[in-house]
Formats: sequence, structure tokens, C-alpha cells
Amino acid sequence: MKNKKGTEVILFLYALGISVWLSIFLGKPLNPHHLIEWMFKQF
Amino acid sequence: MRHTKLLLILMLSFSLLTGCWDKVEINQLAIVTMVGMDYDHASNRYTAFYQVINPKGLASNKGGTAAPLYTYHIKRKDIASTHLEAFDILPRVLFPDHIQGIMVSQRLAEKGLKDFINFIERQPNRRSNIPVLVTSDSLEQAMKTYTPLESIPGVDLRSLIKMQSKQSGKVSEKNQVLDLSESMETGSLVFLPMIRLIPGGNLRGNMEGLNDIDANQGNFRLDGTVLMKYGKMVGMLNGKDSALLHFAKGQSTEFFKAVHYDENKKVVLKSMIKPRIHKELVMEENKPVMKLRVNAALQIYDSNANVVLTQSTLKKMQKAFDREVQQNLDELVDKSKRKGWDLFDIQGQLKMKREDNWKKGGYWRKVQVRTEVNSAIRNVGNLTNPYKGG
Amino acid sequence: MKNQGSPPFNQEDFFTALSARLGHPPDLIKHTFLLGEKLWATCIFLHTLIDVKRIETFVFEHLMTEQKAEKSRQHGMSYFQKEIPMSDITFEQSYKDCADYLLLGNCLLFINGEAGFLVIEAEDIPERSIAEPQTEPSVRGPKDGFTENVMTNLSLVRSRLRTQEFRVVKSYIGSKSKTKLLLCYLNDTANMKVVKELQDKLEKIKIDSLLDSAYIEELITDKPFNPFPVFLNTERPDVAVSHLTEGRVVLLTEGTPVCIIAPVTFFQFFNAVEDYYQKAVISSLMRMLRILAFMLAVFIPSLYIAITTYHQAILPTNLLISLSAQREGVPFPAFVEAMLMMIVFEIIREAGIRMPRVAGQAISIVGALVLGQAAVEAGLVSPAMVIVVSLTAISNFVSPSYSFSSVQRLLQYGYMCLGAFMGLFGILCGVLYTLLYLVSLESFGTPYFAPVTPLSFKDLKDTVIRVPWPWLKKLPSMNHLQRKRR
Amino acid sequence: MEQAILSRWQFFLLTFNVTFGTAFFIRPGGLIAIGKQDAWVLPLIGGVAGLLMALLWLGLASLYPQKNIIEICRESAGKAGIFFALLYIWYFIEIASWVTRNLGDFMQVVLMPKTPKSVFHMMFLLVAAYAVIKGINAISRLSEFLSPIMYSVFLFVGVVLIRDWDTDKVKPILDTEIWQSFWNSNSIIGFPFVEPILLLMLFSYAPNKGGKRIFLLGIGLTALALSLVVFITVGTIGITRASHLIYPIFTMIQEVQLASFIEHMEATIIIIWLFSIFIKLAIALYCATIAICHLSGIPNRTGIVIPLSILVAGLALTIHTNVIETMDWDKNYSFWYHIVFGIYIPAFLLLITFVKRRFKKNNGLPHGKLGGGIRNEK
Repeated sequence: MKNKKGTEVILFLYALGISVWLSIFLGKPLNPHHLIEWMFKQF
Repeated sequence: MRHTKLLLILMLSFSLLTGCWDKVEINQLAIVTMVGMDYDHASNRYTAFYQVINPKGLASNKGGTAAPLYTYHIKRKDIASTHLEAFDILPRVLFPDHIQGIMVSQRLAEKGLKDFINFIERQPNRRSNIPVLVTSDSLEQAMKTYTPLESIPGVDLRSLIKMQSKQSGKVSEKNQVLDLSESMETGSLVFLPMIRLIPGGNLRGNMEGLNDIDANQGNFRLDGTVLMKYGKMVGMLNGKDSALLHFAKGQSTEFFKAVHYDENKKVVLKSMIKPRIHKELVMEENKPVMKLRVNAALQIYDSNANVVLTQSTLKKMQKAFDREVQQNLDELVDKSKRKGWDLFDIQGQLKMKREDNWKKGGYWRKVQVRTEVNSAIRNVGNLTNPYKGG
Repeated sequence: MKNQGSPPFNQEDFFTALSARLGHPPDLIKHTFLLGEKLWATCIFLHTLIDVKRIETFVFEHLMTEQKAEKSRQHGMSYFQKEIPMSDITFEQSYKDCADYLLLGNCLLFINGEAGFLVIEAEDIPERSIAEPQTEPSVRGPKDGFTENVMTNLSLVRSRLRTQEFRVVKSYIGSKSKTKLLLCYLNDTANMKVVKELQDKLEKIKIDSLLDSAYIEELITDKPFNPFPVFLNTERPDVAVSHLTEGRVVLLTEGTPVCIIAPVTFFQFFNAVEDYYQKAVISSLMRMLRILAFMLAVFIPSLYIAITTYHQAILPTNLLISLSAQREGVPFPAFVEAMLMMIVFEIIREAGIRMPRVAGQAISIVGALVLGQAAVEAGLVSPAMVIVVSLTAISNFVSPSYSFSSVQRLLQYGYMCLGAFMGLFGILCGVLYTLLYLVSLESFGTPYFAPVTPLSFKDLKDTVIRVPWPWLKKLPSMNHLQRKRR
Repeated sequence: MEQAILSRWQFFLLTFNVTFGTAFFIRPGGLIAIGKQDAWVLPLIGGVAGLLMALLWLGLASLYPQKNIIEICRESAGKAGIFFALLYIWYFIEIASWVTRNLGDFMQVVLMPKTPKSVFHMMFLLVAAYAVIKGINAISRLSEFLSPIMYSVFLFVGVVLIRDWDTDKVKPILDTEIWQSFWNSNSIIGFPFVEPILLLMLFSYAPNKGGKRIFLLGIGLTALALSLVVFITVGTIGITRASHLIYPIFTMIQEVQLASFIEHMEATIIIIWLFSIFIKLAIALYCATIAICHLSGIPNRTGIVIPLSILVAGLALTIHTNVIETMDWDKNYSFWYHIVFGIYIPAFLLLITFVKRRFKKNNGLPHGKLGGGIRNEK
């Protein structure tokens, strides 16, 4: 059970990392700060 | 575990493969020793001169087989492209990290060096601690001159300046790019050395000229200083004045002065150490005054009179020195006022005042400079009394 | 052995079987002799392993008297055990290990009609006399070195260490070689955990023959690919003793003059024997010099490559110009040039070691003239590179420990590659990696980089510098010893 | 998890390296541009604020001894705590990305302009991932080994700079609107003084005695050292240039001329800078890794750190487009963003814990339920 959760987390991390890299290769970098800036502007 | 290690190793080797992008073999570099920059109003173009070392010519013991350096020049509309398009004629990678000096023409200096300085400071591979020289003669001629003794003109000029600032104080030590950029916002003056080509004789445009024993011919000569304000040339001082100025500002050690202390009695006095300078800004009768006190320790360098040295003669000499130097200083103050130069860096002094009313722009023009010179002869040289002779 | 039964048995058959077991070796001697009247005794031994003279004198000659035969009839085997004037005699009844006894250099004595036999230790292996150690010479200090005989070595150690606390544990390793191994330590000082760990690991060793102590180093490590030595080697009894007194464990191995010492730290590889026989100031300087040489050896070629191909800006102008002039016309990039020269040097070095002494001259001529001068003059390599390579080579030899200087070379090449690919940054990454590896390495519970990290100020007294003896009152704390003071 | 007890010196160095490590190189330029000749006061004020924040964190940590911030989040806020824990994990990852990016920017601007940034990032992350796999002992020993070298070189360089020192450049002292400029440079509270919250992940490895005092000492000394660096920079290369250059310290050292042959000392500062980046990166990556380990219950760091470094390498590229954007972000949002992690969440957790405990006491519930925290109460 625990082991399964572990693999999921690791796979999730891989997916996250690869998606960031994909976004770079596709020319639209995912910038987390833009999101944060947007959130700040809402306040 | 095995797999992850393999993955890591693969990643490492991939990243290694991309590495060599910045690789340049040392013999593929065009080592620039001096850069010249000229501006032509008529055509609105910059001309950059690159003096590139030919290592083989410089290092070979035989000498004379190949030129130690070559000068390339590129004429373009803006400064950046004179750099970028240098590759049109340079077969090697332009390598400006080791520049010994930058020479600009007087017309560019008058136009202003702001753009050029910004360009230099933006490039991480360029040093800013290199002297900037101004020449009133043809820059092209100057950049194509071989120097005797030091075969690299950049090194030659640099050590010339260093010597001058140490030995005679005619040139300020603060003549580098970084001093110029520092003054860009403070408005204080920067003193750049002025280079002249000695006229007459053949300028040493080729290697044959180097075999001439007369080293004066076609060589560089330092001739006073150029005053730069906000990166722009505002005037010139001759050697004598700048030596006095640097002495009075406490920047140079060496200062010579021949004074007459009696009828026909001349003595050459030399300062021994850097003078102690007191600067003080005060209000006197509602007028701002900067008091400048110079305390110098002197040494007798030469004396023409057959006089036995006594306390009273020494006193006389000191007094004469004080009087004459103060007189010269006052003349300099007048000149500075007349021309609107902040020679004594009053602005720097004003900046350190806490009260706001001192800090208004242009306030320094109202400040009067009052000078005072106190000297003491500490060393009479190796002779107590001169030889009498016939 | 077929003939494992209890006596009485047929001696002829027994001997034939024993001989067959050993493959009828020509050096197996069976000597039957008469003790007095009618009492036959038989002596079996391998004459290449034992001192035949002693057996002849003290067994044959001594026992061949009428009187003794008579007495022996009354007292049995135990009588002989007392009577034979030799020191190591045991009485055995099991015939199983006879062949092994022979192989370990014993003489077996059978008496007709008696059960059991005597095992007389008379081992005598041709032995080199005690000489100065070749690999660790010293100007001052003792000149004796370990030999191949482990007992001689033990006596060399004992003679310097006459304390009751000295403990020696004997074991045999190797199913074929039966190599004798002596584990030595000081009972009141050594960290018993280390002793226990070593003993456990030694017990677990499974190997057929153990010919040198180097085998042990590889056999008992957890990290077989670790290039850094976690044992110290020495051929000098004085060094071994100094480590024993500092609470470390010394392993003496039969058949090799090299003993191994554990635990050891990185900085101990910069200590030479003479450090303790010279004035403290001088030996401190020498140690710093060795560390400098280590740094030079490891970093010079890689830095040269990195700086000349990436960071020319940090060279002084004049040096840049002269290097640039030297490289003018050299066909290879700096990295290839350096690799080429380094590999050529390694080949010369290897050839120098393998070649007979007589031909050694030729090597140096080829190395110096052909590869150095001629290559430069032909414009194949730049003179600066020759300087770099020779400086590296010489610095390599400074290291007092041979096993450590090989690691040096490994690092050298690694950093050279990194420097060629990424300049200073690559070297820096390599250094960080190496440092991480080193600081997480442990030698039997002692961190490899102790006492620098984890820092212990007291131990620094004998690390990069050596303070004078009067100040060295404490034992190194990094080893977690039983005692604190010397 | 790992079993390790760091010595006090190691713990101090970890704190100091995390706080001072990269700030000394990045901060001075911006501070001088704002604070002029009095810029050296700003780190001191920031340091006081940092110390107050640290007291807040320590107060939180002392309620849960031997627990790290992730465990504190989960224990205090229950299910919602997982959200806070995730925020902190994100924050740690972000710090790692920032630090990595600092490296890439610097290397590309100053040393190797043609090599892509990601190469530097990946090589450093590779070694940092190795450090994480090796564990906190290896990291702290590495910092213990490198720090004396780094800071002694630093001191040496500082001594060399005395030649170029000009007292006039720092005069007049305390003549500017300090509070105004402090408010303009409030991002200094975020970076570097919120970042030591990383250490909250490592408190279970802290030395038994005086861990907290050492933590505070590390932050306090950072403020002093940062102030000194700013002071020296102003006095050496002057306000004008310092506020225009991206890396004034680098330029300052580049231009040192001790004797005619000791020029080009930038190699020293490059090495110091890279070492300090590495130590900080390794700590940030380690903290992020064990935070994920704690949250997901995976004991194996290796499995986590590899995808994590891939993520960090990616984020390091996307987090800012260029240095100017970094500066803009720093000016406008940095303070508010960091404060969320430095003050709001810890204060909220502290509040929850107090309320919970008060509530439980009133209900007469046994104390044991809150775990180890209760033991500390008197």
C-alpha cells in the first residue's frame, strides 16, 4: 500500500518535471511566478 | 539503483557534450592590447582601431622577423558594430580582456564618451581599470606607431602614465574607465592624459623605424591633461598646472618647484611625501568658503647659490615656496572659476555636508576657495654647503 | 584420505595413501629408524618446508639410544613429547589432518605400536634477511623492514612493543594457500569495535589463495570500486608500531613484507616516516609541501587546459602572450595535447618499472630527448605543455603512499576531461563530487576526512602540521579509542 | 529517515551558508542603488526583522520538539496541514530553482556566454543530487570543509581591497532617508532572511544543546556580514558604479591590482561564489527531498531526488526570463511572497496549536495526543 503511494508520488514528480521541460521545448515556458503575480494582483 | 546510476551517468555525459561551446584555443585569440576610438562628425561614423598582438613576432628571440603587432580598423555607424563586425577582417577571435589602454581622439572626447563607456562597462569581458588617453593628433597615426623599448605601445603608454603619475604628478592616477563612469553621475572632473606625437622625423609606421637610434623621433609624448566632466571633454590643463593641482589635492608625491628666495638666488625644492591636505567648508559672512590648507615636507633638490645653509636661509626658502605656490594656486583657482571647472572637487566636499542648502545644484560655483600653503624643509640632500668653485 | 582409521594400522599403507594424497612429491621424505631394539619409529616430512638439520640432530640422533627406547616403552608417546629437545611439539590422535600438518611445515613422528603421533614444528622457509625497506626509505630512523616471514615480522614488532596489552590473533585464510594472518592491536587502547569488525570481515573471506595483503584490502571492503585506499600500507615495523600505539589495528600477512593498518584517514597519506624523526617545524613544512604537491599533481594539467581554452582572461598578459606564441602552429587542441603527453609519460613510467635495470638508461634517453625536446622542436607539442606534464609527473612521485599516488592519477585524468569540457566550472563540479565522496567515506568507523571534517581541533595537531612531541599528549579522538592520553 | 547529529559548528555553518551564501553576491548592488552610502544599514534592519521571524519559527518548533516543519504542519492543522506542507515543499523547490538560476545567470554573463544555462544547471544539480543521496552528514561535512576555505579567501580579498578604499565614498554617514529606503528594499527580508526556514527541516539533526542559539547567531552574523560587504563595496567602487553593475562585487574584485602580477583575482571570487551556491543548493534540494519523503512516507531519497532535480532544472529556466525580470519581481512581489512563508503560515500554525491545546485542556483530555510537544510544557 505504502509502496504504491510512493511510486505514485515519484511518477507525479517525473510528470511535473517533464511537463516543465516540455513547456520549454514548446516555446511557452511555464512560469510559476506569473501565476503568483496574478494572484497578488487579485488582492 | 543501478538504473538510476546509469541515468545519472548518461545525463552527465550529455551535458558534457554541450560544454565545448565556449572553447577557444589560446592560439586562436586575437589578443588586443590597445583600442582606439575615433568619431567623424562629417560622416557620423565611429572608427575603432584594434591593436592585435602577433605572439610569434613578439616572442621570437631573433627579433625583427615579424611585426609584434598589427592594427586593424573598422568604420561603422555605432560602437557595437565596430566590435561585432571586426570579424570581417580578423581571422581570430577578438579578445579584449587584456587591453592595456584605450585611446580616443580629441573630437570624440569633445563629443562625449558616454556611449563608449556604457558599451565597455556592459561587456563582462572588458576590464574597466585601464587608462583612457586622449590624443589631439591623428588617432590613426597614433595607433600605427611602434614604440621603442616596450614593443607593445599599450604597455609603453601605460607605464609612461604610471611613471608620470609617480615621478612628476603631471598625470593623475585616476584616469581609468572606472573613474570616468564613477564621475558620470557625480559631475566631478576626471583628468585624462593627453598624448601627442612628436613631430618631425618619420613616424614609426614600419619596423625599420625601430632600428633608428633616435628614440625621440616619432614617439609618444605626454602633454598635459584633458578635463572630462560627465564623460565629456571640457578643457585642458598643461603639465605644470596639473602637477600643481594634483599636489594640492594630495594625490601626488612628487612636486618640483624652483623658487627665488633672494636676488638671483634660486633653489629647486621637491616635496618628499604626499602633502597633508585639510579641506574645510565653512560659512564666512554668509558666504560659502572652502579652505584648502596644504602642508608639505620639502627637500632641497638643487641650489644655484653659494650660500651656507642656515636656519634663516631655510626659512627664507620655505617662505618663498609658500608664497609662490600659493600664488600659483590662486591663479589656478581663478582659472577654474573663469572656465567653470570644478578643479578642486568642491562638489565632492559639498556632498558630504549634512545640511540641505549645500546640496543645491550649481551651488559649488558660489563657493570661494581660499588657499594656504605651509611647508617645512626636512631634507637638504647630501650637501650641507655647495662647493665654492673658482 | 582413505586411511582414517584408528591405530594400529599398516604404516606402509598409510604412508602410500598420504604420498598419493600429495601426489607423490619428490620432497616428501619418510625416514624409518630404529630406537634401541625392535622399536621402529617413522618420521615423515616435506624437506623443502622444514629445517632438516634440526630434525636430524634433535630427533634422530637424540632418540637413537637404547636407554630412551626402554623408557619409551613404559611411558608411551608422552615421553617423547617431553624428551625431544624441540619447542613446539604436539600430540595428535586424529590422522585426518596429516597432510595439512606436513604442508604447514611440520614433521610427523610415528612410533610403532603407539596410537597417535607427534607433530614437531620445524618450519624453515628460505628467507630474505632483514633489510631496509625499498619503498619507504628514510634518512634517519630505523633501517629494518618487514620480510616475507610473518613471525619475523611479529618479532620485529614485539621488540619495539614490550607491553602486556599487546594482542595477536592468528588465523589462516585461503583454502589453498593457508596464509597465516596476524591481527595485532593494543588491548587497552584500540577501538574494540574496529577489532571486532575486522575479525568478522576476515572470517567471512572466502578465497583460495591469499598472496599479498592487498587481497585483504579488496576482499573486506564494502565499496569494491572505491579507488581511495582505506588501509595504510607499510613495510616498516616502526610505522606499524606507531600506529599500534595510537590504537589502530595492524594486519601482518604471511608471504609479504607489506602490512596493512586500519582505520586510516585521508590526511595520513601525507605523513611520511621521517615526519616523526625530524624537527616538528620541518616535518610540518614537509607535510604542507606534500599536500601542495598533491594539489599540483591533481590540478595542474586540468587547470592548464581549462585556463588556456576557456579562461584566458585570468592569465597575466605577458604569460598569455608567451603561451599563445608557444602554441602557434601546434596541431592539436590543448586537451588532446595534454592527454597525449600524459599518456606517453605513463607509458614511459610503466616501462621504467617493468624493464630490467640495465635498460633503464635507454628509457630516460628516449623520454627526455625524443619525447621532450624533439616533440617540441617538431612543433607537435608546446614547451609549456612539456613543463606542465613533467611538473605533474614529479609531483605525482612526492606522495609517500603508492596506492594514494595512483588515485591521484585517476583524479588527474577525470579533472582533465571535465576541464576540457566545461573549464573551471567542470573542474569545480568534479572537485565537489570528489569531496562529497570523500567526506561520506569511512574507514572502519573513522570518517575519511577527519579531523578536518568533522572538525576536531585536538586532532589537527598531527594532521597538516605536526606539533612537537610534548604537545602531543592525547591520542587522536577521531578513532574513538579506549584511552584518551598517550 | 537518516540518523545524524550535527555538531554545533556544522549547524552554524549550515545556517550561515543558507542565509549569507548567495545573498552576499546578489544583494549589494540593489541595496546600494536604493540606500546610497547608507546602504549598509539596510541589512542590519533586515537582520533584526529576520531574527524576529526566526524567534517565531523557533517558538513554533519548540512546541513540537524533534519535528520538522512538514510534520508540524500535519500535526497542527490536520488535513489542511497537508496543504501547508505542500506549500512549503513548493517553497523549498523554488529556493532550489532560484539558487540554480543564480548560478546560470552568473556563469552566462561573466564566464561562458555561449554555453546554455541549462548545462550549468544540470551539472550542478547532478552533483547536488549526489549530495542529497549521500545525506545530511555529507552535506554538512562538505560545508564544514569548504566554508573555512571560502571565508578565509573572502577575508583575504577584503584585506586586499583596503588599497582601493576611499572613506569619502561612504560619507556622510546616516544622511539619507533610511526608513524610506528600507521600505523600498524590503525584499531583503524575503531574501535572504526568510530562507533559513529551510533549517526547520533540519532541526531534528540539530545539536542537542544550543541549537536554537546557533540558529539565531547564524542569522545575526549574516546581517552583520552582509552589512560589511555592502560597506566595503560602497567604499571601494563607489555608489555610482555599484548601483549600475549587476555584480558589483565581481567587478570590484576583477579590478583589484595588488602588485603588477596579482591581477585578475576574479577566479577566487568565482570559486567562493560557486561553492556557496552549491552548498545552498544542496541544502535546499535536500530539504525539498526529505519534505516529500516525510509527506509521502517514502524512505528512499534517491527515488525522489532525481525527478526533483529534473523539475528544478526546468523551473530554473522558466522561473525568470532574464535578470531584469528577477529584479522587477524582487522589487514588487518578493517581500509579500516570502512573508507568506516566513510569517503568515508559521503564525497561523502557532495560533492553531495554541487554540487546540487550550481547547483540549479545557476539555480535560489527556495530553498525550499531541505527541512530543506536550512534554515541553510546564
